[in-house]
Amino acid sequence: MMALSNGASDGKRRVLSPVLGLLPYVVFAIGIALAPRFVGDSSIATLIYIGINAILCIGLNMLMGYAGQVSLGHAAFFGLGAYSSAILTVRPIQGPIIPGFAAGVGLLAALVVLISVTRVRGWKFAVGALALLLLTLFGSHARLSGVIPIVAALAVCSAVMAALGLWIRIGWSKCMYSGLTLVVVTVLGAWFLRRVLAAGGTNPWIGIVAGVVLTGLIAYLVGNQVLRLRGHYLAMATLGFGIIVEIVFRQWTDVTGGSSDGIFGIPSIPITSHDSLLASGLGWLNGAALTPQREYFYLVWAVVFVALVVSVNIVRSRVGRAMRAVHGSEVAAESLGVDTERYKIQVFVFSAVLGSIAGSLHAHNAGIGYINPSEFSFMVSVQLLVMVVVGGMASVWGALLGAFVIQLLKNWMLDLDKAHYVVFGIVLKGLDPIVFGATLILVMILLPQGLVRGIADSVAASMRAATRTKKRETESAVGRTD
Amino acid sequence: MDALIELREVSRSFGGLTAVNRVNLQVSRGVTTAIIGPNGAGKSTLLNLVTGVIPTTAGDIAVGGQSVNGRSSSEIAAMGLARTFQNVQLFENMSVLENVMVGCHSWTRQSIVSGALRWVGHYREEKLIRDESMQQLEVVGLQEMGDCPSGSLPFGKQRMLEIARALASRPKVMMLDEPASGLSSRETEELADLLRRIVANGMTVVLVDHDMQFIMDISDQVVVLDQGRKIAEGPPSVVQNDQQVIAAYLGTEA
Amino acid sequence: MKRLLIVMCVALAVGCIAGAAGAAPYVIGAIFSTTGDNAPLGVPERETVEMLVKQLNAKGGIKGRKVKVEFYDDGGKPEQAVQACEKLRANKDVLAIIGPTLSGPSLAISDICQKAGIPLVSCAASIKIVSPVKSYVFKTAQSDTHAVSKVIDMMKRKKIKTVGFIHDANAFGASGRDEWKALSPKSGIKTVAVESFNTSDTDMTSQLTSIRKANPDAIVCWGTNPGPAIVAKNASRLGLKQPIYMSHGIANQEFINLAQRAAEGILFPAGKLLVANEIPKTDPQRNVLLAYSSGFTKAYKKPANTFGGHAYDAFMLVTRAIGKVGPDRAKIRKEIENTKAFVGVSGVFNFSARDHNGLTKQAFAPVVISGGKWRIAK
Amino acid sequence: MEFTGQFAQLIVSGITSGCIYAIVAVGFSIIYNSTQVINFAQGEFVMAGAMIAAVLMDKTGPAIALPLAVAGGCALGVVTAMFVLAPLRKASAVTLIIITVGASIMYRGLAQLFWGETAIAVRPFTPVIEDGYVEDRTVRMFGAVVSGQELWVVGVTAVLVLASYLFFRYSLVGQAMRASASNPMGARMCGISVRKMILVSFVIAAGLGAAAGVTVSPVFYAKCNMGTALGLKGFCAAVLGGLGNFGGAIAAGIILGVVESVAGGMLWSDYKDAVAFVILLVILFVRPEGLLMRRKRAA
Repeated sequence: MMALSNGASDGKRRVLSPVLGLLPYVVFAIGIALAPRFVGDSSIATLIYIGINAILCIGLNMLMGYAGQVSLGHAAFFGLGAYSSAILTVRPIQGPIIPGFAAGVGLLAALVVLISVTRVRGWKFAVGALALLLLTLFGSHARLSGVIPIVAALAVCSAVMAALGLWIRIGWSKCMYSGLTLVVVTVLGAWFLRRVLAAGGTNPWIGIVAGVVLTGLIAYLVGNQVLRLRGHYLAMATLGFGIIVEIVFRQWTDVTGGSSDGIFGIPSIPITSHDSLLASGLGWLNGAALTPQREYFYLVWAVVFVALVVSVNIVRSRVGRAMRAVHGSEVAAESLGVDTERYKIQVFVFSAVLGSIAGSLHAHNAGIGYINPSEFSFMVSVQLLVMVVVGGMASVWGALLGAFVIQLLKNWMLDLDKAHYVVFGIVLKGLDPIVFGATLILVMILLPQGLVRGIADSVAASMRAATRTKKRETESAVGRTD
Repeated sequence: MDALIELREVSRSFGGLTAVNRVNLQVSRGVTTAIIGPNGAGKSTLLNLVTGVIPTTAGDIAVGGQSVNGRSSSEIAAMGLARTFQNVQLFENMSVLENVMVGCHSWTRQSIVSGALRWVGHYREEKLIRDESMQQLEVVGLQEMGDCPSGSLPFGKQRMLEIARALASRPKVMMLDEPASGLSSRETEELADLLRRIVANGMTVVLVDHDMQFIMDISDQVVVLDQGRKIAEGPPSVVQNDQQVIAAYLGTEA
Repeated sequence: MKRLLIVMCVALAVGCIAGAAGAAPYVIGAIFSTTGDNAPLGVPERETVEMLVKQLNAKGGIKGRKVKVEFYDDGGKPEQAVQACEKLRANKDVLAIIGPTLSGPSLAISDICQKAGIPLVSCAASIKIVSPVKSYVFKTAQSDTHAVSKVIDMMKRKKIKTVGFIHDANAFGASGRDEWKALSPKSGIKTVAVESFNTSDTDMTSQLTSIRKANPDAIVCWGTNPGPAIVAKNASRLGLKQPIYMSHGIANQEFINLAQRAAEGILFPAGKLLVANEIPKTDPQRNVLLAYSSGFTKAYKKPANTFGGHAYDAFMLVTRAIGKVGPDRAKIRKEIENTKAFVGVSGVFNFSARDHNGLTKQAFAPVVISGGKWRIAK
Repeated sequence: MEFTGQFAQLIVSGITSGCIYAIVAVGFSIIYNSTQVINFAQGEFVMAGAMIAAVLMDKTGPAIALPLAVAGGCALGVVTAMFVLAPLRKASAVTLIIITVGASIMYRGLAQLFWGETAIAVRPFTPVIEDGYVEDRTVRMFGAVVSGQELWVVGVTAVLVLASYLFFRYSLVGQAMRASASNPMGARMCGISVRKMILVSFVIAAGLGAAAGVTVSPVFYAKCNMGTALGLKGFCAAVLGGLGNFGGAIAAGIILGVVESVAGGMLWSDYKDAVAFVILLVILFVRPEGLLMRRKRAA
């Protein structure tokens, strides 16, 4: 009888747990669907910002909370996504820059192939990278238009890299692939950019995809070098990377519009044509006419929902456990066959891709459509840090809560500035840095795992204590049979 | 008998100090081998050399017939070599069951994409991992504590969990780094009993320890190290009476 | 106990302060950068509007109805400006919005105000705010085109042929560089070197050395404090003899305090406010400038500056329009668009459907610093 | 002013900023040595010193303003030490980094709240007051013009570096600190309170930073946000010289200052700021233990 009830309770628990497991998502989906009905226009804009920050935080949370890798330059990926989308939709790269830019992206892709296929490192990697760089410089001068020059370039590049592979013994065929990628991506890139220039800008979806690809390439390359570092070195490297990217946004005016005008007039992303079924459906949900901003709200929060589900799935999967093991103890994970470096890079690229998507959504924000280098500065990376830390370092839902709390805090401080209180002769204004700095310190000292984990742990512990005492009572009451 | 672990003229020096000095060693399938020696004899260094945590200065190490040098410790582990640590290295941010599930990593295939999108193979493999892990927990008697955070276990249980986790990676050979240290006599007995059961299931175990009593009645083969050199090798009874070992290790017992 | 403390304090922080219920007065929104790196521009703008509201309400407001201004700070950040603008848009009583101080935030909210039909009178310099023209978006600050063309006029008088250009990397400096690249070739002035410095840079010797290598007839430095003061000090230390022209970004006392002797002889176009007492009686702006600068100095015990002047003009334009056409956003927009010969602090405004800035380079006076004071340059 | 004069001028301004990077780098190394923590707020100590000196200079004159500024910096050091020591039991590297980042932006916000955003001019130590202008003495040295304050910067840097070297080498407290840095457990055994040593290391690093801030602010200005840039550049120097290595930190600081100044002058000035960070990334990828340190034993 004991086994039966035990089995039954397990059975009940097993049937119940998927339903219990899905409950939070259903509630969350309903919340998203009905929110615009009860909320005024100004709060819709705030909710869109919260959504965009939530996507960023979910990505950063996976990197910092689960895999334990600190990044102080995450705003760079946010910026890369935003600028890719903005440039490709509104401000296509001018003619003279296209060959160089395409060759640059080609080089990035070739390097990624070189690393991922041959897993080369140290001076051998430096030699390979140098060879690819020389090929790119040589290639970008030769006008790569027309079939013959392209085929010639393919032959030359793959031959050179194959020879290099043989010489430094890292597998000639693998090296050849990187040579091929260099030429193929350069040619494709140049063709794509010229088409975009001719069309005066593509539709936003292609912009988002291009942003994800570019950010992914850069994240892989940076991650491959950076993630071999530990603790504070890694924080410093990501900080340096973030600052360099912001300086490039600010100074490369021909492409990014620089810091004076940034890029303005970016169109929003329409998800429905006005007479379609979806539009009327959302209109009904919304209770009022479906303004572009509310339509954009549904798009952003749909992406948040997908990001959340994907992240929780990853955390509760084999790779997720491997990442958390890396955070727990890297040497123990290695001893169990977990290739820690590979998973650190995967989670780094995953968080960068989420950052890029958030950047694209920020660029296409309905009714605003404007980006400026100051929105991707070090202070933004710190704000993301605060959101992840407040929400909870190892909890996906915590990242969502962190985005909510910090955005509401910023709005509240906006009102505080409006009120213009004077305390001891000092006008209370510009409190953001103080409040965020104090929050970081307080949370790290009092509640290192953050709000959600702190609450979740205490609830879980009390529940477990309750079930254990209940089980002990049934056992003592029935008397152990085995 | 094919040798699972083979060391040929292996040595390792840190600056001036030679921690391991031209050691030759063979661990054959099914033979429970113990590596003993006074503190600082180079036992742990030897263990770190075999598991690839630190590179060798000279000599060659082979696991399951394949050479090891230049490979990362995760590649070596995937060759079927599991280990535990002197000071327990649990994943404290994860539950007891999850710790063991990480152990199943090397023989499972699901990628980040199949995990994210819950591809068809995902659920099948998750169930496989969960069952294997529960089974290993039952072997060490921790199946009740599956959901508790691993950090909350008492020290003895943590050692057991580490062994269960190592077993979950289906190794050909297991190397235990001072498993008995810090255990009460009852827990040491429980550990010895567990090891006997594991060896009975066909697992080759290598023990690195200095608890003589625990070693002697478990191992088939004993290797004695002193100042990085191998000074004796053979069954426990022979080694126990070897004068050189007594002089170097047991000191003035009389 | 510790966890409870934390959760409570965060909840407290999240509790919003109930917005003051809109009473009968006319409500005008105002967004300025009163914090962050550009506070020296935004703070005088906010103080100016606070002064003007007191003065207006003391005289009984507009036709008996008082005026209330809702001030928001955007900290120089576009996202914060959008949040503030959304709060203002949600309040139906808001008739128009003054500010923001900087080009970035202004560009960020121009679309919102245009779609929501709220007249926006920005105090920022970038020409992109009003070209392409948006019907509801105006600006009172002189455009960089006006400032640059004034500098070019000042240079023509001194027969300067080659120039070394150095600019702050921020929005203000970059906009000046773009206009300079567009306008200087037309008037035969060759730019032999273009250098830039970061806003927080503390040493521009390297940039000035490469300018000296190009050996230009004159040096132009475009930026807001404190960068240009450092450029002046480094230039004088390097012994650069060429005349130095700067932008209207240095038109405040802080520049002279920082540059000290190096400020001597620096020429720059500035709103006539700085040289109010020297401009001839015939100039219509004279008494407006004198009234504003004396009022500001009396109220805040520090000299007025041209940035405050932009906010003065914006406030005046909006309140005059409300006075004429009453509290209707569309009518106010049309009234501002048709404003002709409005004598403001930043210049004499002549708006039209195509020109939502209404200023020409005459809005600037050629100013030179001599003896630590601003003088009209001959 | 032919080519050599220009080059000399670049070197002079490079050395001046280099000295400040060096002192900040030494501050990083002192705290890193004793706590394995990268103190992000190191740059804010420099800002605190500069701002207190600037604010008090007119009211009380240099004789009181300068020591008070250094004392203020040390007080800030103590407060930061409190934050870092608080969670020490369960402190992982991640937690400590986040705490110092939080401290850095909080100090910057407080400085902005109390002392405003405007850049404040600071009187040089040896000013020349002519017809109402407070000017700094200048002297020509191998073709370049060097201001008096810049000489003060180099002088004060040398004194501070020498003092800290002697302190750590010979004074009892200094040796106790080095002991607790290399082996905290061993130090505790000899009765050294490691907590107190960490506190002292923060006070010294903060004092050095504040002194640097006081000395350099007359060369340009004191502003509430000057700390961040200086802190980051100082850190690049600390890594270039090998974290924890004093000699490396000083040499690397000056090298970085000169390279940045020359690269800015000769090559392209738009990316002058990026030079320091590019060097940082290259160093971290190639030799994380820094250029000037012998390769640390791998174990």
